[in-house]
Amino acid sequence: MKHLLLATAACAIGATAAMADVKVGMITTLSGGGAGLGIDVRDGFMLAIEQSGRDDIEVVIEDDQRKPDIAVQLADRMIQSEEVDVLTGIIWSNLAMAVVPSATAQGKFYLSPNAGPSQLAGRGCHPNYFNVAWQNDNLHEAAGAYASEVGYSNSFILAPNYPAGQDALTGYKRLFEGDIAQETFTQLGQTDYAAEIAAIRASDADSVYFFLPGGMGISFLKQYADSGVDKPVIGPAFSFDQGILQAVGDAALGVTNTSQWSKDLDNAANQAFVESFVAEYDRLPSLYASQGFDTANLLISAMEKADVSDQDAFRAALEEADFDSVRGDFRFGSNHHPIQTIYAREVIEEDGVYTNRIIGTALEDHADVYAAECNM
Amino acid sequence: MIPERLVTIGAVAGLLAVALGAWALGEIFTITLATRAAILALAATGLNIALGYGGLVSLGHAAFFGLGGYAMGILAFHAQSYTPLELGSLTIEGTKSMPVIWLVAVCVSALAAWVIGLLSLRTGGVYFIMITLAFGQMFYYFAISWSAYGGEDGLPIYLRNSFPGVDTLVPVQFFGLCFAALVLALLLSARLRSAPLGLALNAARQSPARVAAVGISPTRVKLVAFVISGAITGLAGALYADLNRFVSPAMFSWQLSGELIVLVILGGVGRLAGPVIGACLFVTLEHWLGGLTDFWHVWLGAILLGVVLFARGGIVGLLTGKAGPHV
Amino acid sequence: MSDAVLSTHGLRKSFGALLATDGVSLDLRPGEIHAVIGPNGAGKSTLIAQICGSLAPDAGQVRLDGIDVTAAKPAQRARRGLARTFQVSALAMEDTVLENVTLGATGRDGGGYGLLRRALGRGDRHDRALAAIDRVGLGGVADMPAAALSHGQRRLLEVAIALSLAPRAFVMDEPMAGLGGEGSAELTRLLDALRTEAPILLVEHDMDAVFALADRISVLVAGRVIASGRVDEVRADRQVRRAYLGDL
Amino acid sequence: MSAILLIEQVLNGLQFGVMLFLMAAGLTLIFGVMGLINLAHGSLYMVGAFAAAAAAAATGSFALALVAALSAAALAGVLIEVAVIRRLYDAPHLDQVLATFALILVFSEGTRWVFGSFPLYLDIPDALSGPVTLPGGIQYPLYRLALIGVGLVVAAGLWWLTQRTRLGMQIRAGKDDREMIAALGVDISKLYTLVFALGAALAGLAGALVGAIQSVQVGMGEPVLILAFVTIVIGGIGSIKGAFIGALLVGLTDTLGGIFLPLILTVAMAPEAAAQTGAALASMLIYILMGAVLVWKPTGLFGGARPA
Repeated sequence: MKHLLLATAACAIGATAAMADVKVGMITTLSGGGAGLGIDVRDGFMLAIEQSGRDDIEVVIEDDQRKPDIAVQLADRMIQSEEVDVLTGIIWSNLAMAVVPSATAQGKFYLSPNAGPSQLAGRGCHPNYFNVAWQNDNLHEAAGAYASEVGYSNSFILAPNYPAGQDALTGYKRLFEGDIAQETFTQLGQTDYAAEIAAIRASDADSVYFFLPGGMGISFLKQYADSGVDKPVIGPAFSFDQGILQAVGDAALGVTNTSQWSKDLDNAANQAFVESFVAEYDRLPSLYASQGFDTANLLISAMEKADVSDQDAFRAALEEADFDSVRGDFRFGSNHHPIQTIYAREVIEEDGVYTNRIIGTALEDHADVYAAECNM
Repeated sequence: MIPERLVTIGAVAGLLAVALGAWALGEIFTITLATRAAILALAATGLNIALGYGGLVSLGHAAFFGLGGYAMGILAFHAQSYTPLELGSLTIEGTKSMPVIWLVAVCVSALAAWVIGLLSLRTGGVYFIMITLAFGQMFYYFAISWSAYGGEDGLPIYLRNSFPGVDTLVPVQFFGLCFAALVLALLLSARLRSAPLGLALNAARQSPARVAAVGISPTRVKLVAFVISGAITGLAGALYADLNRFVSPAMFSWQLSGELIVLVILGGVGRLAGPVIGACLFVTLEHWLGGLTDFWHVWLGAILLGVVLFARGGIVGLLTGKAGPHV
Repeated sequence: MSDAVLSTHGLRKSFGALLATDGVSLDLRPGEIHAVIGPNGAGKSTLIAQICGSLAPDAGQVRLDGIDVTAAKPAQRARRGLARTFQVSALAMEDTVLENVTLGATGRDGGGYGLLRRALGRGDRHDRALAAIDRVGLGGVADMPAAALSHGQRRLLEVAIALSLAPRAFVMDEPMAGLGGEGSAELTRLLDALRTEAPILLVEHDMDAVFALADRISVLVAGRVIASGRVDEVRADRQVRRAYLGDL
Repeated sequence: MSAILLIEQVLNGLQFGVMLFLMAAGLTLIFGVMGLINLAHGSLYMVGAFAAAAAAAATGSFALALVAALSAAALAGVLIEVAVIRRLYDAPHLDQVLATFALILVFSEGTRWVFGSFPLYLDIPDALSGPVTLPGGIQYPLYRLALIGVGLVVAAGLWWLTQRTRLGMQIRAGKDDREMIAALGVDISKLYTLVFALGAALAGLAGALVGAIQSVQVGMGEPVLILAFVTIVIGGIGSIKGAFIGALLVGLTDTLGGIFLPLILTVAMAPEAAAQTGAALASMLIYILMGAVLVWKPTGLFGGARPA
């Protein structure tokens, strides 16, 4: 077991542990496809814990292999056998849906560093569930809003045919004021987009919106750039993140994407975070790393105010979100999802490395639409 | 060397002892692991009928596992959302009752096994392997894009389904149910092996022409076995979904089909105890190796290669000192 | 001809340009052994495959007990009482002699798909299987796997399985193949006695056995029956001597 | 839908098909000659792509990347043939399935061990980037045209190799009669290693060529492997010609089905529902095609007799 025990031996004997130790179970994707995201969340999270200097947090990290059944099994083990207080780490919505409802029903806190499925924001919300990243629709809504703002009036939109893809297109359409030239669902895991690109070329759209996470986005962007079609492209940050950009290369240059965080965000917490992350891991932090970092800091801020064994007090402390988020202002809405500003970024090349810079604000203090359905 | 009967009884009793021991010690998670092993053993027991007795190398058994899982998921989903399932003019109420869900899971997977078997048994050998694999993938892709039941996200069931007289939320009681299902399946498997159907199936694996020459259609025998096999694996799928309180397209994935074969081979192909021992070993390996290294699949692959190249009888073969049926 | 147990009428089968059987008509009457002989490549195997149902003829008919079974599958023909042996032993090698023969007894009465009873052990099928095993003289090795038998014993096991079907007719494809003198003699005695159970269509290369056993002989050359009749008639036939026996 | 778009989509289907052929040809050759079912063929595809990406990153040359892909995949092929595969030629299919399944585990996790979990970068060479205008005003990426060309050249080369050369004669003889070929004094085990390496190199080439327009990542081989299986089941296992026809059928069905099904469904449904349902059905289309072929011809379009 890959226990990362931060509690030192001296502390374990612990003469003066005023408050009980907090045991955190992190279930995230560390192997197989998509492992890069989990590794970033983990590294961001652990960096914050390390910087806090606290020795009363124990983190148990396990790899879910991006398989829902493994994730459920790990959650069972952490709850039944390790007796953790807080769970976190899951990257993918489908894994979150498999783990979160039963974990919160068993009285554990769950802090989501990435996935934000709509069910958990709306009718399926839970007092012990906090999302520190975004509700899944947020970045898509921002993209729709930004597309309208810069004057696009007719979009070709595409996403894989699975719930997150369907939510993505719904999210984009929600705040986009123009027309939709065509709405296309691709296969999940599809690697060749020649057919879709041909349809884009033939359409009268003035812009393209796509949500194709992971390798799908890499394939799409490379093929799109090579096709000679020159309609401007917008996407959510996922396809333009630090980890993935190097694989896309030139094809991504100049593409607009929406994100609640960027490494050039001008606040002290962020500058310190970027600097220390590079120093610690010798690579630029990604969106996911920033989310992991914020998640850990949220947890630490709550620990400073309340004991985890007093659930109500601890929950109230979490709700306050009294920490310096690397994305600037951050607070929770009534459904424990972020209310935050979402920016538009552009892909640039900087010292031979592909990265993003902020070019505008897409949505100010944006909350998700599901909060109204949530009765806690 | 140990007689096979003793190995079988030992394996089943061992699994029970682990679960009961863990219960006595309050090690709830070990019970969960034992339950997982029992369910995987059940699925592999189903596969063993096709693979071990009939020599049908099915690389698509995840299709039945997934169908069983979705039978549970869909019925429970409609029950927990109080919306009936509309199939054309037919209206079906959802249910949270395990016996009903199991019946549906068994029937649906048997039906699918019949259709897939009918098509893939038109040919044999390597065609059979690829065709079962391809049909498994077809279900996988369909499940991913079928958004009504969660698609790729899968379908969570918030409360475990109910069984009369049992509190299924108590881990050891749910283990009891799964263990009982496993024992019943093993009894059925043993009965099948010694029944005329088993005799004919076993002979059809070795010499289809011989079986036809004595008035038994080898294709029909294999089809019947494939259907029974699929039905048992489907039941396991329904239980697995209940264990995780969650179904997803991952249950249809071809890696899972491959893992089911691995379970059977590790334990001993065509042996009654093979799937049980294989499943226990697999769960243990996954738990321990997975704890030692992120790259445990490399070592699993190495172990598997070793078994295939040097220990064809699997664990049961080593224990009994007898080579099993040649598949 | 109406009393023939098994008959073929104008069986024709071609593979591309090669005409493997060309209008073969034969019959098998109660109580007789009817031998089919011919040089290699004469179409004997193709003929047997068509009679037993593993190959569909291009034209012609196969009748069993007067009923047209041309469209029936091998298993259906076996259930109607057509018992065959194979040129190369087709046995369940991992299974015991008793299991192999019990399978025959089980298949004949359509019980091969049963789940409720035990395959082995007491009962009518068991008795029939044991009787067939004793009849061919394999009683001492009934519990040995077929793989452990000698070649000669496997040939006998083939016959025992056919016998366990309580057949209306036997079709035997070179049962003497690979047997030494003693083995041939033993099998010849056995087949001689079997003709009272059911008539035998015997395809055989061993001429000693053929002349010792056959009531009638048909000679197949290049897919055609060039002569058919009593042993002495065929022996005397000039066409046969020239085409076939001449090169013996 | 305009004629131009239709032609473009047909070209896309064709390009997908010929790349699939590179995979399927190796699989079917290996099965045809050695009777081996190789699940790890997708891993060789991945090895080719990774080798190409690594070589391109080191040298900046796409040509060298292709050389690296071919040699790395062929080398990996020889390695596993000598270490594992040759023990399996006379083994039952089950053993072959398991051992090559084990190889997938080793290759996938091993690659992740060496290259990490992030996708690698591999780009189209400058000389082939960008679109060209075809007669009729069709804009089409030059690189994809090149892929079609490479695929057709490889297909012709394979035909020439198997039908017109001494090696091909040995391959065809080895397919029918191992003893005969051994009696002729040909070292059968060398021949097998050579054929396996050839199949592996073809897979590696496909991986590198496709990797330039897709993402180079662990697990990229398995979806292609399954499509290649569908291809050779349709074409008839062991037949190169069948693999070619099958690959084109699968490529065209998959591409055109994904385009037309949602359009056809809009007649009966709302656009969004049609898009979703159409995509769901399109993902099943090639399997339905496979089922239909099997009902009609159980051993595939160009398959031989019923396999044992």
